[in-house]
Amino acid sequence: MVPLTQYILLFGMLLATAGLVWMLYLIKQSLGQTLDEPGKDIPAESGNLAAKPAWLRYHIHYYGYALLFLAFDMEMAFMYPWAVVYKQVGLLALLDMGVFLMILFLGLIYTWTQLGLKRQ
Amino acid sequence: MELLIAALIIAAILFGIGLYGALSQTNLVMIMMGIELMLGAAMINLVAFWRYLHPEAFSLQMFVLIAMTVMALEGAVGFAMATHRFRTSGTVEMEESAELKG
Amino acid sequence: MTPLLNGLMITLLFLSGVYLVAVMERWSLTGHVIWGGPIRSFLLLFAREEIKTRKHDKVFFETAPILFIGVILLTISILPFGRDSVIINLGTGALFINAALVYVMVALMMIGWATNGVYAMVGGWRALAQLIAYSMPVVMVLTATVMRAESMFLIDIVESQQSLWNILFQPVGFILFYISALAITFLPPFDLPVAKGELAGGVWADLTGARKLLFRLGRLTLVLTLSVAVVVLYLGGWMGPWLPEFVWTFLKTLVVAASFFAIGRFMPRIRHDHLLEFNWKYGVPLALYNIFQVGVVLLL
Amino acid sequence: MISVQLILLIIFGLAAIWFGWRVFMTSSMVRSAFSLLGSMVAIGILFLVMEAEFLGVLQIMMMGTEMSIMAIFMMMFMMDPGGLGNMDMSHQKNISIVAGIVVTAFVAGVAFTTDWGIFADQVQEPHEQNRLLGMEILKRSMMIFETAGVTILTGMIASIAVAISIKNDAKK
Amino acid sequence: MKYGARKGKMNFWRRWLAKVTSRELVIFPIPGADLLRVYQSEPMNREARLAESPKEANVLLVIGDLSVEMAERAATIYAQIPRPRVLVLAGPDHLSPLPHPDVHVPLEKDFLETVLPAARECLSSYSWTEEAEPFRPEKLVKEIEAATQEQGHMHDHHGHGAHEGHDHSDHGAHEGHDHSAHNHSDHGAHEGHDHSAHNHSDHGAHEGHDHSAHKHTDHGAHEGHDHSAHKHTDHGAHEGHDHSAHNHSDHGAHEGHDHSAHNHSDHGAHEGHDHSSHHHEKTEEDHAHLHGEHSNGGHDHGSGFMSMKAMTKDLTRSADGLPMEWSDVQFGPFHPGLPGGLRLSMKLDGDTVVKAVADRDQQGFNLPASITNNPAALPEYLEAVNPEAPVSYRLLAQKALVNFSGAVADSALTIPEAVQLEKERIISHLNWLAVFATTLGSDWMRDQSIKHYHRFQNGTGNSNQLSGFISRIKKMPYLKLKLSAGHQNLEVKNHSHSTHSTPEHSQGSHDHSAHKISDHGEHQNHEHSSHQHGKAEGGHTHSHESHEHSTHHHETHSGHTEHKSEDNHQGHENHHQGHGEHINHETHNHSHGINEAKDQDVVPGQLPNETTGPVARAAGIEKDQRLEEYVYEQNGWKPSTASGNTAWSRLKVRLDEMEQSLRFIAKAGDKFEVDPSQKIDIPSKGMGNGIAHIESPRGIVTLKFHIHEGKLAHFQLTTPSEALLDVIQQVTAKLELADALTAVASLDISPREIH
Repeated sequence: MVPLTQYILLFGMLLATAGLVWMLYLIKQSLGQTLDEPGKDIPAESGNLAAKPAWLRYHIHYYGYALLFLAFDMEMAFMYPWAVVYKQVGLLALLDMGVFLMILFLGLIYTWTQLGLKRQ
Repeated sequence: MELLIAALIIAAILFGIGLYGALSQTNLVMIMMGIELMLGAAMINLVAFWRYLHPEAFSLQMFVLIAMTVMALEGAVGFAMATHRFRTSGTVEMEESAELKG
Repeated sequence: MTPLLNGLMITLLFLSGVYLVAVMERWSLTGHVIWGGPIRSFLLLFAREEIKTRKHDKVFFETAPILFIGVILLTISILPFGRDSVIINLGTGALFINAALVYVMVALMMIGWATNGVYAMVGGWRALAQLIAYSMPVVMVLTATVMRAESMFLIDIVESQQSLWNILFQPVGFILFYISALAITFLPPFDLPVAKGELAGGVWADLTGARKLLFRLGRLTLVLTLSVAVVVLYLGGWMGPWLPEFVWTFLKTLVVAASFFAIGRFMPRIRHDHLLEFNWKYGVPLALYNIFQVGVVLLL
Repeated sequence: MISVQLILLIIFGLAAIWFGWRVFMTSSMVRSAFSLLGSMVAIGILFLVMEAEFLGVLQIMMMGTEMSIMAIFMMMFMMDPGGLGNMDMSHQKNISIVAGIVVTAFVAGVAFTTDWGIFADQVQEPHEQNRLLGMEILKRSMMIFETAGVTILTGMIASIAVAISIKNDAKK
Repeated sequence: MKYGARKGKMNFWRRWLAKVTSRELVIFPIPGADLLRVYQSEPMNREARLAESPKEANVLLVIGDLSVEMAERAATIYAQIPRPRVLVLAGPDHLSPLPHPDVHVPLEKDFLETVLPAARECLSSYSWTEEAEPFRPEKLVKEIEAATQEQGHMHDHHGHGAHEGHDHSDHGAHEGHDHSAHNHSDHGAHEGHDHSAHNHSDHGAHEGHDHSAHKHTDHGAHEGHDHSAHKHTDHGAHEGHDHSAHNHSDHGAHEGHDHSAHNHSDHGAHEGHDHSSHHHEKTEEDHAHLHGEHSNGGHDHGSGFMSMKAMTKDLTRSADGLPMEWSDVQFGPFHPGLPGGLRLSMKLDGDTVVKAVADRDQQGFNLPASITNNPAALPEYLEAVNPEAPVSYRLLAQKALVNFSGAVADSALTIPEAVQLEKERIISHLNWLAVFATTLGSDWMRDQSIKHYHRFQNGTGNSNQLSGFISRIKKMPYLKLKLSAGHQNLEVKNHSHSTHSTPEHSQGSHDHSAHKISDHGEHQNHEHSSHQHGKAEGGHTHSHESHEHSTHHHETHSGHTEHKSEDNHQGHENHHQGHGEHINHETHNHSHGINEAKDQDVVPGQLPNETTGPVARAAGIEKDQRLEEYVYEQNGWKPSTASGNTAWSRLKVRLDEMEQSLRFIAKAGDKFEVDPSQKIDIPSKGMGNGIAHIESPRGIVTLKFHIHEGKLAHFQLTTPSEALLDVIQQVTAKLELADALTAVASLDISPREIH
């Protein structure tokens, strides 16, 4: 199967899913509309009337991890092709990737020492 | 041939949008979004060149990987700067920080 | 065997698998095994009213359920049930699993934001914490399996376990992947985004009717998908004596899924800062060690 | 095949452009972050259309996390992240628009006028590409790859050193 | 089903759907699953299950009678349940504002048996009807309207940030007015203009207005949001009340002080609140001064550009130095992870708890006339109002009556009573464990504890299986690590506790607040202090009747002391009324005032003195009423304590206590026959006091009353849960949300005990 056909197939599946979901909604229409009542559309906050929208400035306490992740994430961009040819190349590949990973690992250690790996 | 042209045009438009964003936004994070769009456009160009001109030259794909790395690092450092600025001056607006100095 | 029959078989197995997973889930929640339960609860959700919360983000509210269930279906469509019974045999299958499953958490974040309730929003941002926590180890241990198979074709990865299953060849990798799989499916003890006792349902707290139904179905499918992934990557996929390939994949999958739910039933919920901490302080180094070990063994 | 490719290219190109435009048009911060995600995913699909499978999948995967993280930083640093009171936070609009259009026109002109030479219509299978890319990494551009490693390390150290507050360390 | 059905007529497909889905009942119990369990005799059967959020449920089950506020919240829940839905009332036949119930059953054992089929019938036959009508109680409608116009307010302020200067000026104009309820609205409006894009302040604006609107109409108005100003007065008033009841009126005043100090130190960020405090007590020149500084503030971002610095400069710095807004989130009263009816209002910084306050409903504990006229009926009454610990309360009342009538020499526990108590302890702890396991998210633990709970309730409990279960919990992986959160922030608490004893420590509480506020926190402190006095006054004026209560109490106390002559009771009595006075330190060995005096830095130092029961013992405080009882002494009984004061230690102490009780029962044998209603004759004339202490499962319950001419003149019931409410803030501060909820659930607070 030509790669392009595969991608078209995958994308088609997404569209098909959307279509099915849409049909589900359509069938659900046959059960009648939602009766609108005061308070029904307000998010459940265990009995309290949460009148305000919840969209406030939100303090994320794990941004240390997030920053580290952004940088660390790139490592596998190089790792997958490397892994494919690993056996073929042999020891050289091991050394290369060893150096590379050690370099990245230093970054992890540094973050650790800087208390980046905890709730801020 | 028209494939390559199409890809380049798309990349050009994206680059233009990114530039507009980077210039017009007053907010550090939004500016970074503009920059990321521009980088994306550049990557489209690279892939297009690889695909339609030199399919055998994988240094081009390597180049795309590097571009992606740059994008991620730009993200990391940019967010870090935003955090720092927000902690010190309570804002990530570029203009206000300018008026802070003055 | 004709491809048509193949497709039919896969579909049937898939559907029955989802149903069995639903029964298991009910067991893990209430301790009862009710064979008719899933049908009833799905119909119940279907018969309820659709409630859209006030000031909700319409775009996300509509797209998130579709994205959620869509990416899960994509993932399971590239997983091989048998040597020649895989819907789409992707050249970068091993990577594609990750790429698709990232969007599970993205969908959770979107819906958590969209409903504009506090509990849901906290759950959504917890989902991101979970994503940041597990994705690094997952990626690395997958690399190790690719190293052994010299290819990203999932079929090749299964074939590479002809001599010895990966669970024995790289046990560390298996453990990491298994835990991360639990985290991806946000089953207990990793059900942080939908925590019942803490957030009263979290990102799902404000969903009713069809959208809730979609998320529930998608979650069940997700559990099945991850079980198949564990089987394919570490338990030698379809390999096994006497029985046809489908059956082996299916049985192994059910066992893995059951183990997922069992663990969830007997463990307290993990704290999300602990999850992050453990994954980065122990998970990542262990994954590195795993790669190194596999590399050395492969060179010998 | 070519025609199909062209159609897909145009469709997803337009998608990428539209999402990219939405990024700066919405007042809800999270929306703009996720629009950027949409644009990046569209770019990844463009890679797939151009049969660079590894790059495409990689792009889709990376951007998923990166843009979500962007969303949380938006949540932290923007006032009114929900965009309920729609305020506009941009300046020097006209200059920027002009600059954008000019650059676009220039690059497009270059694209049209240049003679791109011979046009390749065949590429290797995806798995073959992966192998070749791996070889590239390990052979010719090995130094580039290691340098990338060092760069990433620098990036990590820089971002952590800047972001984690010293006051915080002192207290804990 | 007028308010519960979906609109439309039954066709075949709908009828089928209704019939199938009616077999699946998802119950949302109000006030909570723990109270529901009390009325069940076996675990929930397989066709009904409990909902985690109202959007998931299709049966709303109200157990017993509810207070006004609770009923309104229940109505909110009912409105949020998607149709088709069934409303079941167990007990009262009507609860406004809830509509007329679809199913109504008397509140008795196993009422669920009758409810389930009825609800199923309703759903299967009336899921769709033509006469379905929207359910719109005017209370709900009013609040929602208020909220929506608040939104409008917010919008036009986003539009143009330029006219802040103007707002300040007319805020200045406002200041000439009198400082009455009108002042609230003024302060609110001013706040709203001050940080225009600042959701909190807009909230403030809304509340101010809303309060001034609702205050005179109905007093249920200020539930649903916490307006700082009300909170202070309420707190001041309530604390004053509380502690004057301990016949230490000035001490009560101090309480009032440092509590308002607390609230302020947390609110210190939003200057608006401080202004409101000025409106209350400050004089004109302060106004002028403040007005000046504010017009400056108006000027420097009067540039028409929406300045974000202006937003963030007033925000508090979090631990990592980021200026963040705090969101007000409510947990409870109907939260699956908390004891039913307990309402926590939290201030969250992201997902970290800045401040958690459990609100007590203010209506107090008033006996019906039938009881006051006939004190002999007290045991049955108390038994009925506390369904979770009936035995303790019945015994308590009986002991007190015996003590009053002086018929028996001493009112010590007999062995059968002790066995009953221990059984109840096991049952209550198991019920708590079920709630706690829900919070933890371990379904197995929850189901097991429910199973054992029902067995022991029915008297068919198997002690070996229970101890096996307990040991498995202790060995559960990761549990200890998860529950040991909260060690890191102990030292913060020591000031705020020590303010209980001496006035000058209020300074201490200030520094404690100052490091929470940002740089300009210090100059606010003075305003705080001057402010608190005003608040304390408010507290006094609010608690007049409580003063005469306390005077009453003085004489009862004296009368009691000549009436009874045993020393340990005397010492204990002191220890329990006037904490902070020093007699009890000598007389009473087990008073943890000693431990506290000895080592300030250890964990017990931060628990308020009134804390008793497992929570106190989990902090290493060996404080247990059973030590006074001869029955326990004789078979060498020692209270089981743990150190650490974390959720884990509380869990461990309760588990140990269950095993202890099992052993006690096994030793004493439970072949006894006690009639629950032993009649105590009350002399129709003459006056005197009755007092009794019982170690209930949650801690020491104290009952004091004064009987005059055969009538109950003064009645005071001190329950452990009331003391535990003050612990909440200390065990949750600075914790992550999940840990905070776990900690609160581990306290085992029973809202039925809070008056």
